[in-house]
Amino acid sequence: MEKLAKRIIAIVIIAGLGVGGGLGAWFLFLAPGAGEYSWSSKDCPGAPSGISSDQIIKFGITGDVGEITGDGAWEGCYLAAKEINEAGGIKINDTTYYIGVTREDSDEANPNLVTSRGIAAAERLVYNKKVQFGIGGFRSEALLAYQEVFMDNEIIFINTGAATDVFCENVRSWYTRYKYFWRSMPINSSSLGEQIFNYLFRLIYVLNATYSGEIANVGIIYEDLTWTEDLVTGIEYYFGPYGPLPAYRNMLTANIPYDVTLTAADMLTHVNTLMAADCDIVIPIISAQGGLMLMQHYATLQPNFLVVGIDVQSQLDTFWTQTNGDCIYEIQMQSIHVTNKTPTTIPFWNAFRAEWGHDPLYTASGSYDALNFIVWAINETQSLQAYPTLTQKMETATKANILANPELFPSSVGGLGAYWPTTHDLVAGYPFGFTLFCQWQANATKVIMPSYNSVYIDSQLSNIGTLILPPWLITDWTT
Amino acid sequence: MLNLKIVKEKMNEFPSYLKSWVKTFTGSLTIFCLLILFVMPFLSANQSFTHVFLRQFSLAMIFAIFAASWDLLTGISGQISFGHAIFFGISGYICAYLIKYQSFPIWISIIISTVVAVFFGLAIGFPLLRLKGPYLALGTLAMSLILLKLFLMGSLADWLFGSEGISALPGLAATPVIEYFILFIFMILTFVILIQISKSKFGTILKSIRDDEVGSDASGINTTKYKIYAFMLSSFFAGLAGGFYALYIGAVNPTGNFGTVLSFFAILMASLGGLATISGAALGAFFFIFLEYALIEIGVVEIGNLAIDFGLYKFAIFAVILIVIIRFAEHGILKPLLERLKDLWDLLLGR
Amino acid sequence: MLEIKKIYHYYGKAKALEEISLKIEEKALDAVIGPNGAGKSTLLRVISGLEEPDRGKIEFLGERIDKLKAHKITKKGISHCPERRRLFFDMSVADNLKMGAYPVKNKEVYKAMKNFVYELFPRLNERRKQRAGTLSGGEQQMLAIARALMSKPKLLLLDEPSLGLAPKIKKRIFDVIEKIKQEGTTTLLVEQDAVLAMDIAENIHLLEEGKIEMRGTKKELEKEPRIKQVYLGI
Amino acid sequence: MGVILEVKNLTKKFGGLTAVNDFSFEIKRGEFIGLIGPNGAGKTTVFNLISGFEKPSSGRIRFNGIDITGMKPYKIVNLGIARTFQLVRSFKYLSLLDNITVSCLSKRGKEVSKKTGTDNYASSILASVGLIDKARIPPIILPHGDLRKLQIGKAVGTNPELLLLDEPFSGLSFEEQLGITDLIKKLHADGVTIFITGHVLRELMTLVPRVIAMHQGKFIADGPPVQVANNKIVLEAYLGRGVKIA
Repeated sequence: MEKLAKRIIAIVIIAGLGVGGGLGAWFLFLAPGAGEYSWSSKDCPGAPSGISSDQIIKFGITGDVGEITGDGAWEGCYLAAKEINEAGGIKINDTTYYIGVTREDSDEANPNLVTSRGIAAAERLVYNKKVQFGIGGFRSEALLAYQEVFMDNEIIFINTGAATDVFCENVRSWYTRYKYFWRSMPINSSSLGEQIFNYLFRLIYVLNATYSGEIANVGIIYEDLTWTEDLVTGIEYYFGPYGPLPAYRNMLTANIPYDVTLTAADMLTHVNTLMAADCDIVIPIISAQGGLMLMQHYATLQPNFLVVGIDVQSQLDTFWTQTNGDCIYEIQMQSIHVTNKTPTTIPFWNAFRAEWGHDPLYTASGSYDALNFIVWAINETQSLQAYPTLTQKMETATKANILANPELFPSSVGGLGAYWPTTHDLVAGYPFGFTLFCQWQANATKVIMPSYNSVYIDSQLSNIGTLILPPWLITDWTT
Repeated sequence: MLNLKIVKEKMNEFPSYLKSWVKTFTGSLTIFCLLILFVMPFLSANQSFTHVFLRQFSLAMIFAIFAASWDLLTGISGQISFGHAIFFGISGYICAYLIKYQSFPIWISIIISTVVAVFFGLAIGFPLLRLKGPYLALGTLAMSLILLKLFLMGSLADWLFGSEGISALPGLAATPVIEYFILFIFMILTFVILIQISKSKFGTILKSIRDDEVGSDASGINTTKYKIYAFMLSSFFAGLAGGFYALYIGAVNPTGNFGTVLSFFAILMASLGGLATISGAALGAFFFIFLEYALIEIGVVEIGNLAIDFGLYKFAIFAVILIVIIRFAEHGILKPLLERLKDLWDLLLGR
Repeated sequence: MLEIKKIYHYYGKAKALEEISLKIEEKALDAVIGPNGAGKSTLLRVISGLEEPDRGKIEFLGERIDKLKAHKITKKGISHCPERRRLFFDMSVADNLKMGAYPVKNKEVYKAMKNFVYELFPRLNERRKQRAGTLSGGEQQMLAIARALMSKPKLLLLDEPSLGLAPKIKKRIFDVIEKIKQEGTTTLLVEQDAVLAMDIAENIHLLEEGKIEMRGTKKELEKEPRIKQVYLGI
Repeated sequence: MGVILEVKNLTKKFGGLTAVNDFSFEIKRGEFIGLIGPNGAGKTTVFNLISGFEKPSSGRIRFNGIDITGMKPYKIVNLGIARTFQLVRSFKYLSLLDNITVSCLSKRGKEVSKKTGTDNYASSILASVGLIDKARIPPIILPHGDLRKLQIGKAVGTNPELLLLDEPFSGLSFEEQLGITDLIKKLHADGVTIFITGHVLRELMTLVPRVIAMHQGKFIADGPPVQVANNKIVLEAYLGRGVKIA
């Protein structure tokens, strides 16, 4: 009897396992339409409820969930979509459409990159969520792999985070395949270098004029990683013995690469080296914690140099509290700040702060511009067809056309949004894509520095402050 | 090393051996699972299915091959490798280079890159053979880190395609379904070969080296020779997986193909399934890939006012699940799973 | 003082101790001799609680201790100086002695014992700061004995103190053991070197394959041909 | 009966310690010979040197006329010297049959297994050491005595001419010792030269017709057991200096 009961239980369990597993698999994977995402008004911020899936223009955002660059891309797109939807969406051939945004985690900011996760994210967006446009990307290696999914499916993808030249070179060399690829942020690394050097030359010139030639030595301190290489080579060239400008030759007296895992004690040694080399200006090229340590030692030791360069963490408004105000007097570059780069920059800045409670990162402004750029092209052409209609329309956003008729083009927040038609890359240089130089000043305020008209025309920008030198530096330079 | 006559004998008795194997519980279960895997692509013409889920199956199969190759070296032969990404990555790079810059056909590239991986197995196995246990593990780890750095930075990086690697490779096949079947066939081949090796006299010798190297030496076995064979065989299959992975992704880059995390994937998958079982590696790989995928897929779950983002904490949750499994099944899930199923089956048959 | 009653101990199937009975009087120096593998070390391990006997009783000062854990037995006053001198090789001589005095809580006692030990082994006093691992074989043996003495034991168990030492040094160690005995510490010595052991011990127990084959004083045993047979098999 | 093993002036130093000191002896083919000495005399070191697990500091070892000094262990096994270890070693996750199979796959083992088939050869050895009914189980659950038998089986699998047995009786019960004794006697009867160490002498001294004694690495005596046991130096080595025992 007992045996029979056990047998019945076994039959039930096995049948349950089989049927349950089969049905589960059926519903999850195999049923018609299974695994497909159903779009609704909850994906369209600011849109009225109850809109149908057909009324949604679907944007997919790739990036790392829970990490600043990926979140930035999402926040920018979300804000852009919300603004458009709240304004009533867009009309294409008398039908109203709303903007839908969705994101997938590509885990690309992970130092231990697992490329297949980026691919899976892109595939989910394209096949599962059936997006019509893609925005995002941050890590070059990851994006190089998963951009192919978008290209395969002829979906316009706008990169808002990876600076490598390869992407846009692809467009030039294999247009038939890569014509759907665009970059709205950041400006490419060679243009970036150009802007930094221009600024440094002018700054040194101006300081030397004021303090009778006190600036004689510069030093660089940088993370020993691939992305810093070109910039360092440039600095070594311009301030080295064979520089093209005689006035700046032989100025480089300290050249400090460091491993990103350095400790505060290591940084102290480096700062002492910089002081011993008698540097007057120190150029950091830093993306990680190093900047924080540098500024902490700077505030304590009060060395006789000024810090001017790239410090990614210092772009965030949280840097002041992180360093407890030690970052004061640091000058670093960032893409966007509260200024009239374009007429929409300040409204965007305020709207973003109102929506998310913090300052936008460069990926946020880039993706905001990217979404608006696509929506502009859709609106202009009254079409959703990527090629040739939309692509051709987007390719008219050239430097010359925008300067001639700025009112015909979308107003982007990071600079006048012009693109090279052959590479689909962002045009760099005032007033298109340019970098701002900002200084941390008393009471956690961050002020835009005059570039002495070398990178941007100072008189054209609002919120330009004055350079404030640390008191100990003024004493040193005037005596 | 290989006795041809014995191989021939085995070949002759193969059909009957196969017949009796199919009748065993493990045999029929294996055939059942393979059948499911075989019919899967035909069950749905849904685009989302083929491009998203089937591709995950393909990924799992690549990692199954990779994890099984690790299991041969570490589980069967006892040579602990923490740097298996060496073979995986080098093969991927060679494959990508041949296809992209030498216009070699895909299959020739895969064969050449696998052979190169075997040479790397030889080149790395040889100097590291004097190291044992944790020191060998550290040695292989160091080797993989050196290779990663070599490809990533310094003046060599320009020559070795730098941090961006090689991209825009053609896929393994025109459609995900064909890709799936190619990988399916190669996975079965790999597992048949590796399981046969582990059951052969050769496998017995490898296991004896794992259990007691001195004792194996005292039994008259040239342990050095066999350890090198193990390294070469393992790197062959790791290289095969590496080549497939490069084509699956469509790009290679230092972190994505040499990263230590890949070595740990192999270790985790193989140990999750069950060390020294070979087939455990497949179970582990499928389990691993789909658990990770499910956590990402579930995304945000809202319970009342509380929103738990599984996507955000996926790796923490993932780690906890793995720890719990390893805590309760320290020899992997394969054996306990088979035993439970067998118990159930026996009950059903009234035994 | 210590009474062992019919102790049995097995390793798997193999018998290590069989019906061992022993009685040690206060302030006595007893020796257990026998060839290697006879079970001498096992006997000491069973007394000091490192292994639990399978059968039998051990009484120390009238108290049963055969079920107690090793650290509790140490507290009762039995100190075991193990075979092959298990020292803390990376610690200094002085620190090794401190470790030996671990069960002693009284500072005065500790100081007194330290002085006593250094007096006993002036050599160790000289090398106080040296690492134990750098000492010579004889010195290490001295340190091992000294360490065992630090806890001011009532009963000292010495396991093969002469193992691997040159004859001259052996002699020196045994002189010290005699001195310890004269100071009033009860000692149970396990030793393979029958001649040396018989020279200093009052009662000698001959062990063969886990059994006590014979016992007596030096005079009684000296003429026995059995000893040779036990040692050499013939 | 020719000389099978010739050891000349063998010396092994570990740092400052001389474990084997200018040690010489010969073994004839087919002999049954013991190596005795008190604990720490250097018996195991002598075995390690002969079987190649340690390299001598100086001196020569010849086997069948071939100089095997400093050769790798597996090569020495392939020439015909097999050994067992004082602490039992086994492949703990392999079945007993596979434990033996590994030896049968060595060069000399294969010469036999080629004719009979590896599995047959391995099972015949397993049967001869009396473990055939446990062929499929792994050694971890085996009692100590069976492990000693397995060890001997593993050594026999390599088809040796000379068998070195290091303390084959230690840790065994009386009955188990008897079993091993029988096994060794049988092997000797089959023509294997046997060289055996032990510090528990009761079994050993009655088993072998000839013993070599060593103390602190040095050779001290050679001859029939009774003669060696009455040697004054041997007695002193075991019982201590100045022994007066009759």
